[in-house]
Amino acid sequence: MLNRETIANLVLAALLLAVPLAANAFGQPFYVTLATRVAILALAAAGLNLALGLGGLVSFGHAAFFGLGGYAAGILATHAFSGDPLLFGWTGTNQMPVIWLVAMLVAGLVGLFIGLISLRTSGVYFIMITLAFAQMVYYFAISWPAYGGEDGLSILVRNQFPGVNTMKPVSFFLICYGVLITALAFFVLVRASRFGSALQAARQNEVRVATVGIAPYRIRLTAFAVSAAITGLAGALFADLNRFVSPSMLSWHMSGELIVLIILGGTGRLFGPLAGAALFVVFEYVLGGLTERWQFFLGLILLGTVLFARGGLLGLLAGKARHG
Amino acid sequence: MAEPVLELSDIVKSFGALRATDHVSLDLKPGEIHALIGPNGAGKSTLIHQICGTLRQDSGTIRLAGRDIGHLGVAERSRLGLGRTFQVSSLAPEFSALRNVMLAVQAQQGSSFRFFKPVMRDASLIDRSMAMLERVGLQDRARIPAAELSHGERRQLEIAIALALNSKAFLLDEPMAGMGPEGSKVLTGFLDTLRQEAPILLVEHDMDAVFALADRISVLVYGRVIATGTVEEIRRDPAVRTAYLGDHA
Amino acid sequence: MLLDVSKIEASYGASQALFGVDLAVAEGEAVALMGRNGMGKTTTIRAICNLNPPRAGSVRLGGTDLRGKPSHRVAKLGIGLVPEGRRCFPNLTVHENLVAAARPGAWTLARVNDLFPRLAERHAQMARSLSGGEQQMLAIGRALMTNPRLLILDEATEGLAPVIRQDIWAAIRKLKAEGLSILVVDKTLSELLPVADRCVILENGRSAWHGTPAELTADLQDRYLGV
Amino acid sequence: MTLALALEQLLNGLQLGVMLFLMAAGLTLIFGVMGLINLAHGSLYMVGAFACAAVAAATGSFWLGLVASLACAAAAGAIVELLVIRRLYDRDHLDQVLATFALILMFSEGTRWLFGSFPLYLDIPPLLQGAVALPGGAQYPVYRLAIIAAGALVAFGLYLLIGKTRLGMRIRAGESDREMIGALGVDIRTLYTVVFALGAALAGLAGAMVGALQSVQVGMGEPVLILAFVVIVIGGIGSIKGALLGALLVGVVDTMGRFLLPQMLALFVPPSQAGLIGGAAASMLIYVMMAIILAMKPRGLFPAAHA
Amino acid sequence: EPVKIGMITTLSGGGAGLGIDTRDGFMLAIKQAGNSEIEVITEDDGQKPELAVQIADKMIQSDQVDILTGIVWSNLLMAVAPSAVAQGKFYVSTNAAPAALAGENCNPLYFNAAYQNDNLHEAMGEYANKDYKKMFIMAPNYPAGKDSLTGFKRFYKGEVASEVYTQVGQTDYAAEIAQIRASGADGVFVFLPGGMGIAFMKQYAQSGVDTPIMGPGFSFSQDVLPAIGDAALGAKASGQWAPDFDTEVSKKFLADFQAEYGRLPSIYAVQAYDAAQLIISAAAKADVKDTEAFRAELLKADIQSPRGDFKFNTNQHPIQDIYLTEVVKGSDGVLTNKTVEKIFDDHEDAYAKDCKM
Ligand SMILES: Nc1ncnc2c1ncn2[C@@H]1O[C@H](COP(=O)(O)OP(=O)(O)OP(=O)(O)O)[C@@H](O)[C@H]1O
Ligand SMILES: Nc1ncnc2c1ncn2[C@@H]1O[C@H](COP(=O)(O)OP(=O)(O)OP(=O)(O)O)[C@@H](O)[C@H]1O
Ligand SMILES: [Mg+2]
Ligand SMILES: [Mg+2]
Repeated sequence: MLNRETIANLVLAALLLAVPLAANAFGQPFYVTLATRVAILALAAAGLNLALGLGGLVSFGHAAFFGLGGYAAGILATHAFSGDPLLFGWTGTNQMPVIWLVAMLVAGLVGLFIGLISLRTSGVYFIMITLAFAQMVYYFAISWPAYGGEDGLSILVRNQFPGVNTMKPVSFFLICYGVLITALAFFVLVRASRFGSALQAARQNEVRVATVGIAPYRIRLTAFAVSAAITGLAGALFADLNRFVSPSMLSWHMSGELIVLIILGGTGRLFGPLAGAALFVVFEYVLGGLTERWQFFLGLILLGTVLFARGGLLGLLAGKARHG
Repeated sequence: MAEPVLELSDIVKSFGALRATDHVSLDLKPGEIHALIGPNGAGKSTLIHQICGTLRQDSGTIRLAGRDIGHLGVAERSRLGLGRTFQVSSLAPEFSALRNVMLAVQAQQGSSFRFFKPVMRDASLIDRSMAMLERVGLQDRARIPAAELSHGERRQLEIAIALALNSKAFLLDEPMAGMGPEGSKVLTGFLDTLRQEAPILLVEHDMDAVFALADRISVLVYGRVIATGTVEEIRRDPAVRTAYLGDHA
Repeated sequence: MLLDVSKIEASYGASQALFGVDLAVAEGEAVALMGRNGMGKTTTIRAICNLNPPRAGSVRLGGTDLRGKPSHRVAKLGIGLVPEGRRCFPNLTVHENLVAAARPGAWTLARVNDLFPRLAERHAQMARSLSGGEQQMLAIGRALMTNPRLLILDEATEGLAPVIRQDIWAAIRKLKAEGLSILVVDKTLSELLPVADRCVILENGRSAWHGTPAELTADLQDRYLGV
Repeated sequence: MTLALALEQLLNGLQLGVMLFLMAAGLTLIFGVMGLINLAHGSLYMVGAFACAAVAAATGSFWLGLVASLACAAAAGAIVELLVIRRLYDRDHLDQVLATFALILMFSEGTRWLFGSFPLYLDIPPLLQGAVALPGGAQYPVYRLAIIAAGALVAFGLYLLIGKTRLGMRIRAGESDREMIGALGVDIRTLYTVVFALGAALAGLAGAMVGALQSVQVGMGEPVLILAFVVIVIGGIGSIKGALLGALLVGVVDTMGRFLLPQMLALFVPPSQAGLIGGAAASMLIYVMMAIILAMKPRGLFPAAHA
Repeated sequence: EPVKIGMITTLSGGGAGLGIDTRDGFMLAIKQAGNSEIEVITEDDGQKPELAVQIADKMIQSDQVDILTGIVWSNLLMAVAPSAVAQGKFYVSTNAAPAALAGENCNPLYFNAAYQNDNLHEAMGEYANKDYKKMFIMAPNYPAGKDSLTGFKRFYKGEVASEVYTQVGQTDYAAEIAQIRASGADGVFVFLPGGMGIAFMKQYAQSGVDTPIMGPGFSFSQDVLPAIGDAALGAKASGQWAPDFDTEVSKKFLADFQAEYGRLPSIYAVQAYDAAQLIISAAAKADVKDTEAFRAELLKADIQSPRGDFKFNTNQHPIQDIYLTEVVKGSDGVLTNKTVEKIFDDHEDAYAKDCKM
């Protein structure tokens, strides 16, 4: 049985696939790039959505994971390019799968560490302590000269994926799309699972969860680390999209933008991040081309969305969320 | 005499200058309902909190089935078999009644670190949870979110959750509160049978229920147990009458 | 009639909870609102106070139509509410809870403290750490501090010790004697009925019966309340 | 390094702290007490600075500018509350985040629309120009002393308002249960509009006062926003005392860190390296401090009235 | 063949002033050329590297531009330029000039019409040698800041009293000012662009410390001077151009810019103006699609710059004169930079020797 939300989701997924393929066929590669951007931002936000949407953990520091993923990709690729050894004589790599693994590992581990401390707090304090950690990483990246500091780090040639020419925008898009869909599938499974149940219940009522015998801290910590890893993966892809990494990926604006994407699309919804990312990127692109004052109108549209479309775009399309 | 399931000795808890529980010792024997009564603010809920671990006692020991649990966290204690209800209902509001119970069943069955099997297709979870809802008479309301249940229904749901935990001992903080006369009657009957499963420490201001159910009663006043005894002994105790019962005896 | 409720309907989102409730409270009268769990007592009260504005029907207080008036106006017109579940302001002290609600009139801090000495003892404590019963007293005291013409008590004795309950019922009797009108929901019939002048029973969101306590026979009690 | 210099830096730190408090004061009210996450706080700060600069330029009087900054920021706050915020109290905090994020974009771009892209000129009034000699010989700018006075005054005023008045109690009551305070006969909607406008006015005041020491330009509110949140959270949300002490702590730690870290490192590495690494470490310092404080006291240093 | 130019610059947010001057200076030259064969598309990067990359992608893939230009900030340039030249497009920089693109990694398609980032700092180091024995030097803690102090020290032979790196975006400088007072330095060199510089100068003026201040030209450029106000009076700076240049070309440029936009141009406007002139002059003689030929024409730098002599070094960065300027109040009460003396004649940057093209 298909409910309205499922239909909206399928349409969104199909659109994200169809539009760039059509654009490519009509010789408009830029729209492919734009769609790739949507897919990657959606992936980053989907990572955050696991913590924020399901677990109610409003992390204002996910840019740290996004940026770490990006830097993992950038640093590995730079070393692969120059041949300078990185660690234990390893000279990095330009193979995407390895890079992804490293990016997820790095982001996940850092997420584990940050979560370990941050999850002692809750509510607004959690928002701020995650921000604090992200700011530390940010300032470190700005002033650490080895990999470009504030100027960032260029990846001269896009990294490779076995059997695919990643320099072709469509190929790279398809890779990103595949990763996004995999992540969303993972999200569906987790949400419906025992783990997801406990995580969502902990958001609604922490004491209740503890009194049935589930320690919320461990559940949340796991969710936070997994969420960080997914956002880190998105960061690695983003680095490859732009062929460039810089501390601005780590800035609090980025963290804020990820949150905005989720709310815009519909908090806790499977396709919320995708809907939000698509909307945001399209607004930014269309308005940016129309007027120099585009930020004003972007603000106006976002404001309209919060005030009049409760539950974000998907709330508008598919009505109130249901929890079995 | 059977070993007590739950045994408190010399529990002390202060909030600043206030002694909320003052050297409280009591126990809970298999098969019994032990009622804890006392004026408002006497420290009953504070004691329950200490047993469950949401508050840590300043001194004294708490044993469950012979094991010292005084230093464990809330979740661990409940896994060891403490089932409780709250004085003010505490549920996952967005979840349906069923999923609220399923959470307890899942915790009871073991690890929550299972990432892939959907709970709503997990018969072992659903069947047992439905059975619990049936026992408290909420089966028709299984799909309603907890936030939309009426006050009384929420109390029933809390009990269903405590049941699902397969507890060794129940701690019920004012389960009758908010129940209509009919509900109270049903619940009284229900608790009467529940004691076969595990003994109950019952905090309650509804004296009709207490007198009908309790095997033993302890009276807590200003954090201190001033009397313990059978229903008749307590009813007759003049100190209890002035401190708590008034003409209700 | 001080309060005159006629044919109100109300819903939560899409699900309707009230399908036509009639109810009246005269000046100086105590009316008991009864019914099983989930029959709509609280919803009726919320509709009267415009916390859950009724979709249809009318609510009048002393001749003034309350429909469309924001809840603070309703309160100022003279309704004091002791809500279900107490709802004290957890982040305020006992004293502040009382003062925040105060409006000039016969009820002052001193009188409330006389009524509930326990509150006076705990006046500087945060409401969130009060015991359940203490919170209930605070909720009643707070409503009195607004000096209402009509006091609405939704399960106001829930969780109180028998002695305190007796005190509260005594206080309610006294308030009534002073001319305050009272609408009260309570589960303990043995205590409620002696105080009430009239009873209204709800069933499935409709007023199903009304009359005096004397008319409320054991049969009727069994039928509507399950006693 | 002499003792006099260390003392002067300590004073600088305290002064920065008071300045931070002044910037955070409005946020303490709106976020700490009303419980509303207002990302647009920095924008109101900017509005105050621009209003002051524009009016001071037109009339030649800083003081008229100051009045204008209060008035404009309060008006902007009231309008924003009436049109937007009012609809969001009973929503998720997240909706407030999105809405006020949108407001930042609109305020920034709107201000640029009105005033152009270049920083405006705003100078200290003649009365407060120059420096006075401190005991011990150091010189200290008069205007910074004025900021300390203003900050202390605002802190004291807020403390009284929130902690001691019935208005303050009602505001706090509204934060925990809007419906209930309404049902008790308090017109919480109007009250909140007023409080929001007051918070905005304080932001505007800070913008004007601090703007005279800094650059009045679009985007000036954003670093302030983050710092103000840091200050409030370290101190403990909802507590004026906490916000003030949090601000002082941040001020002192930041100043002393910028000053001492490079010097300490210079004992181990060459001076230019020490400057670099020390500078980097100093910029992370307040965040490190915040993380440590929250890890140890998860509700800040002075949790406002919690069990 | 028409030439399509994509201009990516900062038109919104805090740094918009620089981008607007860049755009206006550039468009002034385009307008004066009256060449219908040259088409310029302008977009706002909001000072965000990611957005700049997205726009560059769009301009290259969708609009098929031949030349990119306009970026103000080094970090945005590093995000865009290397990948643009890798895709065979020209990049002509109007301002940002990081060392990373001037030395080993120079590129035949990358031109810089402004300077090399270190130049103005080097000039101040050279100037400080004359009168100052002990300098206090300060810059924000990011690559441009480090390059700045490195550039200064490359030429300064005296003693460095203290080398301080401040936080990027810092707004309060009381602690640094106290250090200046305590350091016993007889001169202060600061590189604090934009709002940071405004804040520092205002606070410095109130502090009662009177050690002379100097810095690179953009610290006291026309975009920030009005906001600093009298606090800037007497400050020394280095620049390739100042509004009081007594040459025909400069005077005409100044008059034209003021007539067109009603304000004084900043150095960014001049640099962009020259970048546009370079492109126009090359387009007149070569087809932009013929990369080799177009590059050769660009390299000739056959333009009349308001700055005076202008030629390209082997790394395609300018060789130019650098002057000392001082902030003064003009007769109309407006603050402006007055040229004092020439510091460097035909100055070359330090990286050109590493560039192998
Ligand atoms: N965190 C706290 N700080 C200060 N006092 C507290 C705190 N928690 C509880 N108290 C006080 O301790 C006493 C015991 O409270 P408790 O909730 O245990 O009472 P109770 O016996 O459950 O009462 P009731 O029957 O009314 O629920 C009360 O006076 C209460 O105000
Ligand atoms: N917030 C809500 N959302 C949706 N439905 C609700 C909500 N609150 C109550 N209901 C429903 O409205 C009906 C009437 O509820 P109400 O709370 O008025 O009953 P009541 O008579 O006060 O019951 P009780 O004695 O248990 O307090 C019930 O069926 C209940 O499930
Ligand atoms: Mg209790
Ligand atoms: Mg009810």
